[in-house]
Parts: sequence; C-alpha cells; structure tokens
Amino acid sequence: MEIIQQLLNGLALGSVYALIAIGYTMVYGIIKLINFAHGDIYMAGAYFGYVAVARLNLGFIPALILAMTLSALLGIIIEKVAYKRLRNSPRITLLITAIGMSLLLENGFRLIFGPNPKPFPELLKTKIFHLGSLRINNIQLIIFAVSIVLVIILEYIVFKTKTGKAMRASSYDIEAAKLMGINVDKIISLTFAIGSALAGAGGILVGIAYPRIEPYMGIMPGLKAFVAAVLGGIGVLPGAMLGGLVMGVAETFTKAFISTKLSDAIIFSILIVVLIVKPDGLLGKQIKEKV
Amino acid sequence: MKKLKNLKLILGIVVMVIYSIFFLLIQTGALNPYYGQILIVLGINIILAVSLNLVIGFTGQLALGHAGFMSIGGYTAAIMSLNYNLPFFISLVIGGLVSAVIGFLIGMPILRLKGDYLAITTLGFGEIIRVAVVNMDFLGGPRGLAGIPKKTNFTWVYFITLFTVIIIYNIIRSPYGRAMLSIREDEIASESMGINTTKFKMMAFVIASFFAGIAGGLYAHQFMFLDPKSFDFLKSFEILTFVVFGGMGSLSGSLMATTVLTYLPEVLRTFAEYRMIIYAASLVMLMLFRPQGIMGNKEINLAHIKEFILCKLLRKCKKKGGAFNVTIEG
Amino acid sequence: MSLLKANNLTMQFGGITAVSDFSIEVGENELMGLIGPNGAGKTTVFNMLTGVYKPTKGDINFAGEDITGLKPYDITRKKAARTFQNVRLFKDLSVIDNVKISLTYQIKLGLFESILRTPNYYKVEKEIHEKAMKILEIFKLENKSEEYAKNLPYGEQRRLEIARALAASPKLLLLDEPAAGMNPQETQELMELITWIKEEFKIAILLIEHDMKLVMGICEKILVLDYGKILTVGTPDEVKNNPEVIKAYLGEEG
Amino acid sequence: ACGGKKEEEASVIKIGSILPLTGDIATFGESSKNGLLILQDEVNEAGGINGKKIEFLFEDDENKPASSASVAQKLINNDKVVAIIGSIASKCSIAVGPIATQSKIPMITPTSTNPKVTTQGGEYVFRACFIDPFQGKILAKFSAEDLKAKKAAVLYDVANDYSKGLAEFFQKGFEEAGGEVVSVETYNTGDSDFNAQLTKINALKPEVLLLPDYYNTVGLIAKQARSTGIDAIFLGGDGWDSPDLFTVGGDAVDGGYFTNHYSPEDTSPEVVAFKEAYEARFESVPSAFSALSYDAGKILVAAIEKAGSTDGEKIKEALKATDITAVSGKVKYDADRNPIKGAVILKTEAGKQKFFKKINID
Amino acid sequence: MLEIKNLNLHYGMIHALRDINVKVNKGEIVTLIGANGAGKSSTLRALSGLEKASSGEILFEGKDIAKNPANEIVAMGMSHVPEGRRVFANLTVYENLELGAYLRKDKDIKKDIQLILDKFPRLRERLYQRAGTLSGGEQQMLAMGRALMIKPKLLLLDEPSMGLAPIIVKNIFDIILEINKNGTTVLLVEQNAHAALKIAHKAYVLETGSIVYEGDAKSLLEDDTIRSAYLGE
Ligand SMILES: Nc1ncnc2c1ncn2[C@@H]1O[C@H](COP(=O)(O)OP(=O)(O)OP(=O)(O)O)[C@@H](O)[C@H]1O
Ligand SMILES: Nc1ncnc2c1ncn2[C@@H]1O[C@H](COP(=O)(O)OP(=O)(O)OP(=O)(O)O)[C@@H](O)[C@H]1O
Ligand SMILES: [Mg+2]
Ligand SMILES: [Mg+2]
Repeated sequence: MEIIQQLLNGLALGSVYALIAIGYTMVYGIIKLINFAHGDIYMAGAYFGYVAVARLNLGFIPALILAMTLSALLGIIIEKVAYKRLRNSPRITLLITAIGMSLLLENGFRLIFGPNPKPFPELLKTKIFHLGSLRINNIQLIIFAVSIVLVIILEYIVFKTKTGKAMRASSYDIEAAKLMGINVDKIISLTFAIGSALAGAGGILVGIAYPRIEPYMGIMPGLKAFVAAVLGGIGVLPGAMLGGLVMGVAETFTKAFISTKLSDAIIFSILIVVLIVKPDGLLGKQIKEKV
Repeated sequence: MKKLKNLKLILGIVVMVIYSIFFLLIQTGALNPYYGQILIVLGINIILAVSLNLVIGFTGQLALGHAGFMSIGGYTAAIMSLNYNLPFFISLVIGGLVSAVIGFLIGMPILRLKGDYLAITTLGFGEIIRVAVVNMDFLGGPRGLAGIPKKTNFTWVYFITLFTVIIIYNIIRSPYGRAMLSIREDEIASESMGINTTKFKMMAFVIASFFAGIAGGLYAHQFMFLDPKSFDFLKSFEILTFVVFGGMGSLSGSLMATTVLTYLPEVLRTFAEYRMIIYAASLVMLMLFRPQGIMGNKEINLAHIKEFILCKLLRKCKKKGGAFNVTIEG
Repeated sequence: MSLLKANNLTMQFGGITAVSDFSIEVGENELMGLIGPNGAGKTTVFNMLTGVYKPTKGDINFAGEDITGLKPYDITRKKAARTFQNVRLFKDLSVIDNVKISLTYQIKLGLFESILRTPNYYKVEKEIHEKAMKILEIFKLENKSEEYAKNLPYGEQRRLEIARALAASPKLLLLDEPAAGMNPQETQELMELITWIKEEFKIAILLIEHDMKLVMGICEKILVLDYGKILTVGTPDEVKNNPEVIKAYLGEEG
Repeated sequence: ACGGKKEEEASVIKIGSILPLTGDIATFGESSKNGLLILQDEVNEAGGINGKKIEFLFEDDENKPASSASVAQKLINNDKVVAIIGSIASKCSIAVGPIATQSKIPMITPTSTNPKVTTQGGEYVFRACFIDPFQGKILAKFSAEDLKAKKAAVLYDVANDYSKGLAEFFQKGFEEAGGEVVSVETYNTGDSDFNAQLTKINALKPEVLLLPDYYNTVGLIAKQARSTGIDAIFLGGDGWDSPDLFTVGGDAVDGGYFTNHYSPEDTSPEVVAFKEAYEARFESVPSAFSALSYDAGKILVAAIEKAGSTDGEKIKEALKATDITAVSGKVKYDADRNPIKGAVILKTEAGKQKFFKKINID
Repeated sequence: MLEIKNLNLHYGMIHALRDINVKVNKGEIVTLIGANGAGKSSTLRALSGLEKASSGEILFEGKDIAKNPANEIVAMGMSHVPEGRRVFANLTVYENLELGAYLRKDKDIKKDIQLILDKFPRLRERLYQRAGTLSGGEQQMLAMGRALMIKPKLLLLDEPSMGLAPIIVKNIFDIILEINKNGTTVLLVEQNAHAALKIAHKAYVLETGSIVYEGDAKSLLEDDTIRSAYLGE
C-alpha cells in the first residue's frame, strides 16, 4: 500500500513540476530561450495571488485571473525590455540577460514585500480524500487536472491553429516568418504572455498547495522544472508533462525507497542517463541536421 | 624571431613590474588586506573565467558545471593540506589533477550531447558533485570544511593566474586551438576536415576542469573554509557571466569582464539592500549595450601595444607621424 | 585500379528510401560526375561516402580498405575530402585559418610542445602557414587570407571551401554543386580550376552539379541517379543523348 | 595607521555587523538587523558608552562565506570598526572568525551554533546562542523523560548545518536515554514537498517527530505531516521562535514543544523592555534572531564599557569575563567562549507560545 | 507600380547600395543582374523591409514604404523569395505552404495548394515530411511554392533557379511567365542571366552597389560587353 501512496505523492509533486515546466518549454519551443527568469515569474505569480487575496480580498477565480494577467504582463515587459533587442545576438547572451532578470525579480520582490516568507492565504479548503488507507487531497487533484488540460489546450494552439503555426515558423526563422506577413513581435509577445500566465497560475496553485511564499521560492522549482522540460524533450509540450511526472515520481520513490539524502543527485543522474540513451529527451524527436 | 624575443622580454618586464608594484603596495599596507583580498579573488575568478572560456567561447560547448570542478579541486587540495600536510603547491596540483580526472570521466559520456542538452547535464553534474559533498562527513558535509591553513597569498595567485592565461593563450594559438575553434564554428564541417571532435572537446573540458580545480585550491587556502553551497549552480552562472560579458572566445575580454564584475558588487556595497538590484540591472544593461561582450571574439593585440609603447613612450616610431590608437586584431 | 568502390548502398530515413542499391567505382585520377533530379539522392550518396550518414545497407571500399561506418574524420584521414551543398565554412575564422584546420590532422605536434612553445612548435606553425598560403594562392585568395570567411562574396566562399578540402590532401575530392550561385563567367573559371587541380595533384574527383555546361565540359564519366537508383552510367555524350535522362532530368532542349 | 583614527574615536564607536541581508536567508538577516537597531537606539538614548555613541555598520554577506570574509576585511580595514557582530549562519561565521582573531577585533555571532565557530575562529570569537549539542541533548532528555517517548523520528535539512547538528545530537541523546529513533529522514533547503518522507515516517508511527528547522519550513512540514496522518508530537529548537510559525503552520503546529533562549511570558525587565521596544518600532513580535542579535550587541556594549577602551584586546578580555543579564537570561562564557546559560521549553498552543519548563544542563 | 529613388544601404561601414534608381511597371518582368556581391540581394532585402535603407525612397503603388516593417509590406502585396531558400525546417511541406497563405482570408487556400503541388509533383511526394530534410532543390521548389501562395501583386525572386535540375529550371521560368501573364509583376534576380534576360521586359545591371546599365532585356542580350562580362561568352 505504501508504494501506491508514494506513487500518488510522486504524481502530485510531479504535476507541480509539470505545471511550471509547460510554460518553460512553451517559451523555449518558440524562441529557443532558456528563460531562467521563468521560475521567478512563477514566484511573482504567487505574490500577485497573495496581494489579490490578502489585500484585495478576491476569491479563487478572480485571484487566479488577476495573477495570470499580471504575470503575462510581466512576461511581456521582460521580453520587450531585456530580450527583444537581443534577438539577433548569440543565444548565450540572452541566457545571461535571463539570469540578470531573474536576479532582478528576486531582489525586487524582496525589497517590495520583504524577505520574510508570507503565508499564502487559504483560498481553497483542503479536503483529503481517503481510498482505503490511501490519501490524496483536492488541491493535488486540481493541479494535476490543470496541467493536463493546459497541455491539451496548448498543444492544440501550437499545432492546430494559424497562430501556432506562426509561432513555430517564427521559432525557426524570424526573417522568413516576416516575409509571410507574420507580425513576429506580436507572436513572440504572445508566446511570452502565455508562458508567463502559466507560470503565474502555477504560482497561485502551488501557493495554495504549499502555503509559504518568499522571493527566492522560484529558484529550485525553476531549475527542476527546467530539468523536467529537458527530460521530456525541451520544446515538446507533452514532454514537459511527462518529464515533470517522471521526475516527481522518481524523486518521491528515491526518497521513499533509496535515500532522502541523495534524492537530488539521483534525479540529475536519471536525467543524464536518459539523455545519454536518448539525447533529445523522452518525447523529443531525434532531429538530425540535414547536411 | 628576434622581434619575438624582444616582445617576450618586454612583456616579461611589464609583468614583473606590475607584480612588484602590487607586492610593495600590499606589503607596506598602502593596499590594505581588504583590497588585497579582492585582488586575490580577482585572480581566482580570472583563472575560472579563462578556463571556462576555453570550453564555451573557443570550443563552443555550453558547460554549466564549472563551480563543481572548482569544488573538487578545492576540497582535494584542502584535504591534502589538512590530512597529509603536503606543500601548498603540491596540494594545488593534486586538486587540479583530481578535478581533471573527474572532468574526463564525466566528459566521456556527455560530451556528445549538444547545446542546451549539454548545458543541463553539466549543470546536473555540478549539482551531483555538490550533493555528494553534502553527504560526505569527512569533508564536513553541510557544515563545511574548516581550519584549512591560510597559504594563498598575492604572489601565488598572481603567478598562477599569469601561467593559466599564458597556457590557455598558447593552446588557442596552436593547431589545437584552431581545431577547437572549428568545432565551435561548425562541428560537421570540422569532422569532415579530419578533426576528431570528441577528442578536442574532451581536451578542452579536461584542461578547463584542471584549472577550475586549481582555482578551487587557491580559494580553499584563502578563505580557510569550504562549504558545498558556495559551489552551486549559481556560482557556475557567475563564472559564465564573466565569460559572456567579456566576449566568448576572447581572453582579454574575460580579463576585463572579470575585473569589472568582481569589483562591481564591492563598489555597490554602499547601496546596501539595493545592491543586488543595481547589480542585476547593470548586468542586463551591459548585455543589451554590448551583446557580443566587451571584446566580441577579438583580442587586444600585443603587437600593437608594443608599438604603442615603443612609439609613444620611447619615441621610436616605426610609422611616420599620425595619431596612434590601440587597435584590435581580427 | 579503382580508388573508391561502393556496393549496394542503401539509405533509409524512417519510411523514406533516399538511395537504394547504389554502386559506384571511381578510378584513381578520374573525374566523375554525379547528376540527377532534385531529391534523387546525390547529396545522400556523398554523406554516406564521407561517413556523415551510416548506410542502412552496403559497403564502401576506399583505397583498398573497408571504410563503411567510419567517422567522417577517419575517412578524411584516409584521404577523401568534401565540400557541402550549403557552404559550411568556419564563418568567424579567417580565410587562412579555415585552410589551416584541414592541415591539423597531418602534423605532429604535442599539446605540451604547443603550450611550452618549443622550437618544434614554431617550425610546425611555419610549415602550416606556408602550406596554407600555397593553397590559397592556387585559389587566388592569398590577399584575403586575414579576412573573415563570412565576409567573402558567395563565389569566393565556394572557392575557399574547395581550397579547404584540398588542404586535407585528399586522393578523392567530393564536390557538391560547386558552381551553384556563380555566374556563367565564374563557372567558366571554376571549370578550368577543377581540371587543373585534377592534373596537378593527380587526384580523383567526384562532382555533383546541375550546371550541364560544367558537367558535360569536364567530366570523363557521368553517373545519373533518379529516385535513389542508378539510371545510367556513361560518357557525357552517352548521357546527354539518353532519352531516359532527357525525360527525367535534362528536359527537351537539353 | 594615521591621524584620522583619533578623530573617529572621539565621536562614535563603530561596530561592524555582517548579516545576510539578501539571498536565501535574508529574512533572518533582517530580523537580526532589527534587533541591533533596537539596541543602538537604546544605548544611544541612554547616553552611549562612556559618552560615545555607538553605530552599527551593516554589511550584506548574502549568506556566502567568501562574501562574509570580504566584508569582514572591509569593516576592519576600511571602516575601522572596533568589533563585529555576525554572521548568522555558522559557515559564514567560520569564515569571519580567523580574520577577526588575526586582526585582534572581537566578534560575537548571535546565532551560529556550530561548535567550530569558536574553536576554529580563535580567541576573539564569541557567541550569544547555545551550541548544537546543547539543544539536541535537552530535546532528547525532554522527550525521553517528560514526554516518556520511546519511539522518535527525525526529519531534517541535509544541506543546513544547524538542522543537521540538532538532528544528530538529538538522536545520540535520545538513544542514550533508552529511546529508539525509528526513522531519520532528510530533505533539501528550499524543498516544499515532504509527502514522500512523511508517508515513510507515518508507517513507523513514532511518538515524537523532531523538526529541527526554522519556523517557515516547520510550518509547511507540520501541515503536510498532519494531512499524511502523522499524530506524533512535534519537537524543535530555537529556529521555531517566531509568530510566523503559526501563520504558515496554523493549528498543525499546536501541541509541539521547542527549546528557546527565553520565554515571551517572562516578566524580567530585559524581556519586557525588549519586546515592547521591538513591537513599537517594527509592529511585530521579535523572533529568536532578533533577540539573540540584541543580546550579542548588549554583551559587546557591556564589554566595551567595562574595558573602558575600544582596544580589541581589552574588549576581548572583558568579554571573557562577561556576566550580564540579557534577554536570553544570564550570560557567562566558558573556556571555549560559548555562553553558559539555561534554556526554556516552550509549548505551542492555540497559535501561541506558552512557557512550559526551564531546563539547565551541566 | 514600384519606384526606387536614390536608395542607399549600409551594413555597418560597408556602403552596399549607392543611389539606386529602379522602376518596375505593372505587369512587367524586370530583372536585376550582376556579379557576386554586387548588391542584388541587398536591393531586394531593402525593398521587402528586411534591411532598413539609410536613405532614399521606395514607392510601392505610390506609397513610401521605406520605413514599414517587413510583415506590413507583405500585407500590401509585395512578397519576397529570399536567397538561400529559408523554408521553415521544423514544419512540414504542407504547413510551409499553408503559411504562405497566412494573411489570406479567402476559401481557395486548399485549392491553391493543390495547384502548386501540380506544378511541383516532387513536393506532393514529400507533403508531410519536415521541410528541413528535403534536398536542396526540393527546398528551393518549396520556397517558390510558398511565395506563390501569398498571391502577391509584386513578387521579388532572388535566384529562384539556384541548385535546380535543368528540367526544373525550365519549369521555373515557365512558371514565372505564367504568373506574370496572370497579372503578377515580377522583379527577378538571377545568376542565370541568359534565361532571365530571355523572359524579362526590362533589365538593370548592378556593379558594386551602383546601377551601371539599364534598358530593355532584348538589347542587353545583344550587347557585347554584357555578353562577355555576365553571360560568360
Ligand atoms: N535526414 C533526412 N531525413 C529524411 N529524408 C531525407 C533526409 N535527407 C535526405 N532526405 C530525402 O532524401 C532524398 C534525397 O535527398 P538528397 O539531398 O540526397 O537529394 P539530392 O539528390 O542531393 O538533391 P538536390 O539536387 O536537390 O540537392 C530527398 O527526397 C530528401 O527529402
Ligand atoms: N549582413 C551583411 N553584413 C555585411 N556586409 C554584407 C551583408 N550582406 C551583404 N553584405 C555585403 O554587401 C555587398 C552586397 O551583397 P549582396 O548579397 O547584396 O550581393 P549579391 O549581388 O546578391 O551577390 P550574390 O550573387 O553573391 O548573391 C557584398 O559586398 C556583401 O559582402
Ligand atoms: Mg543535394
Ligand atoms: Mg545574392
């Protein structure tokens, strides 16, 4: 029985990683930027939610909408200020500005809200469901459901709509995309908006699940979500979901049955082994450069 | 050949003069221990930056685990000093070698990965090293390793930094360096020109690990204390920042960027809690302002500097008249 | 005696068979053309011969050795060098460095000799430099030796690519559409250059090209590929008048 | 080494303070800073030390040892401070200690509990808090004797030396007292999901569960532990001391016990005055970090007063002979420059800390 | 329809185009020839908004578009098949064609795709393959097909015959003639000057960034200096 309970724990944790990883991979898939500030937008989302609930007394849905909107806005601003001018620069330059933005957000929020962790208000009452000796709570279920729904929606947007095609085209060749009449700036802003809104939603949901928010809360989940995204095949949306879940379960099982001390090392080892065997991640397509 | 010898001689003199000036300033206390320490940190950072530049800037492989190798070298050297009482230099070299060997073992499976996948695996290895250290009680675990003798001083750092820069410069300006550059430029074409890319990538990676290990040893014997958290992925990012801000594939760029970015946080201390904000904002601004880094992939040309010295200072102009400016080599 | 002999090469990508049962024999110092409609599999053949792709089936023998499945750098070291359909220069390196890189595998210089700058280092570097300059002179690029490769006009980039391949001292040179993007005048010059190289260095050349003037003008033998299969092999005249080739490739006016 | 020094001596006494004002534990740095600010005002309003005002120069070390060392050099050499308060985490204090001793500048760390801070640091290094073994032992003894627990479990942060220290000494003490530690689990700094470990612990049904971490993490763990079905009594150390324990943990933390330096219900004038001043200025209840930093400052001020000089060596000697009553009780130093002081056990009840018991250990 | 007045273009220090004046009338095929590096591609890039001209006017149907971004220029009815194919390698052949119709709102898109596949049967065989794995020539056909999907008023073609088999080259020039008959104006850059001059009405010759000759195409074909310099005869 314990093993099934641990599996549930793992899936619950994994869907948190997945939720953040989806936004990560979305942005990556379109503009090939490892947006290290993504974890911090997630943090910002949690704070926006906090303000919405604790200061403005909003309910769950309005708070969620507000947080997503503000996060999207933040994402767009970051893109316009820090990334846009660097579109033709080496990608690693963007990586550095992303790191800079990440530091800026962390310290900015520390100054505004203070370094002290804030308790996230209890927006949804936690309900624990018992199935025999197994337990799972409603918030875990919600996060899980939200991640799956998001993957489906985004997958639809990216692969089935005209905008999605424009996104993918822009991701490959901005100039050629312009020559098709695509407004690349708008498409990239949109991509950032969606990715950031997802991070914002993640911030709120995780805030509810683990009600402690602080300015540096985005670093580790950001890193782990990135790992999850790569594990699943970076740029591949269902890959992010799968990668997140695999990581959650692997982490939980490691803690439960091997060693809690080494769990992080083991997670990274799994990642490395997977990449060595399958260099493009679990669901990544082996794309060999045509010579 | 004679010209070359002259140049070397002049450079040698310049290097010794700079050393003597700083040495005297420190000895007389005109440069107090605070500034002395910043200089030492600067040297360590330069070693880290130029060695990482060999992998990232010259060979084009995005590696994000440099801090991990620094910690391997640091801990090894510290243990050599603490438990075996070895002379400082020997401890340092052993630290570097152990780091290089581990670099080799890690490099074997992962160097065939590309781009972001390589980045995340190297980052992963950096973290694995950190977690491993946390769990090794003989290294002090999370409490850190204390009581390392204070052996690092300005002289050691100055000359080791100098040698590191010279060695890496000499590698770059050799067939080995060209082979590495060709990998950065186009791996498929490089292989088609008879370059065993895996071998050269490995070489760059191992050499960089070695020097990161040396830097770690210097760090350990300067701060007399090591803790695993000091070598997490954020530290690797910091080193990466030096490299990118200096210009990928430019040693002189790395030198300048490291100097600026090592001093900047100290200068900003007066801003207290706004310090990190200003630092982060300047970082973003610097990159927006010069996306290719201070030097791009160019170097300050020594020959021009020599001419500058000869012409302006010694009044032995080769060219006739005209304003002279220090130009940049292609 | 034949220098290159490949038997029954087949290359599949997923469901697509790009090349099937392809066999070729190139003699020493022979200049052979490889033509065929777009997508016939010509570049794929090159990729198999030079180790970029591993053939799904078949074997390749070069200079008496089996080279099937070897890495590209091993094959180059056995002295078969190539150019690419989409120019692949080391863009941010100087013209001369592009050439020097091909010489790397042919020299003996230890890492420590380089680091310590021993006399041997200077000797070897000097040799490399002289050899590279010589090759640049052949291609009339000597006064652009310090230019970044990316700053050359397209035609010169193509020439540099051939120079770089030649620097690898090949016995077999594989050229993938060397005249693409050149105007008729430049193509004319290129034709002369290719024939001259062949005679001067006594090497074999395998050439892909869509410019019929060039192909028919200099090739001794031509192999025609269509849908991954060999359509015919023959002299330029035979090929030119082969109705199947006309139908699939040349078009009515030829 | 020139004229400026004299002039400075005349006006104010500068005390360096090295705290993590940014970075992962910035919140503790801020609490400490607040404690020191209270002290600064208090001393200066009372006329300063022998007529001279004191001034704390705060420097941020980001919780990085290299940064702590750098800042220590700056404070000593550029700012010419007479003493240093800091840093918070043991790793940072260990990096500062040798520099202080070498420069003959006394230093007091408010909260670094690793024994090595003073042993490695040299004779100028003091502290205001207990050391790890002490709290660990008290908690072990308390669980075995007062709670009569036979089965204990431990869940600690591997990457945090404070947490690890408490965990290890508790385990040792509890086993010596005849109990059994059925499960020792760990997590990493920054984790927020503990379900895997808690599920494991739950299966072993311990009577007490030691959570040796700071209040913000403990609240999270407690909540998840209760929802996993764990009904053990929670135990912790001084890291629990903050009203924020309840804001995150809610009623999940009720019924737990933790060791602390003082009780907020204590009616001694020191405690009351400090609490009032703090609440008036910062509109919140002080945490252990604030109290200990305040105490560290107070110990130092008393020593400077007694030494009658700002000479490092004299202050050090005066510090060794410290005998004052601070917020956390009477302070005297042992040969290793660790304070000899008692501890209290507090109980968490209905969102409040209640005095439970005073404990002294030899 | 299109009038370029005193156009100048700089790449950093390089002065790539010097006072270019070109006029294209509605319904014409105009060709631009010149040696490597003369500035042919640069001219087209300036027209379609990929490069910002440093001075000069570009009048498209009477409106100055020199400052408009590329995507707006496309919307006005000018489309550009750039040098080097530039297909979307990560998209399938079909998706590439669909993107050609990105701005179109009519219902004929599916039908037009079929028409293009009829013109390039090779593409039909590769319809759901990622464009990046196509052969060089197949990519060139795709690039051409994609531009036709835009149904522009003015089509700028940069070396459309490069890397194509002789039979397809012929096909390409037929297609250019055909779309021109159906009302599309064409500005054509070609190395295959012979073929280009044959189908063009008017021609301009570029040399190191300046126009050195202009006139009707037939007369250029007969001009001896042109023949020896650009036609390799
Ligand atoms: N990596 C790959 N994946 C899938 N299909 C491929 C791949 N490489 C080539 N092909 C297919 O194999 C066929 C042959 O391609 P190849 O590049 O060899 O043609 P080619 O004869 O060189 O044509 P061209 O003259 O146009 O360059 C093409 O139809 C192409 O779509
Ligand atoms: N992005 C750029 N940066 C710097 N110089 C450039 C750039 N693009 C083109 N040039 C230079 O501008 C000049 C004109 O180039 P352009 O590509 O327009 O020539 P072209 O006539 O199209 O030649 P080709 O026949 O080789 O395609 C050349 O000297 C070229 O080197
Ligand atoms: Mg081809
Ligand atoms: Mg062109």
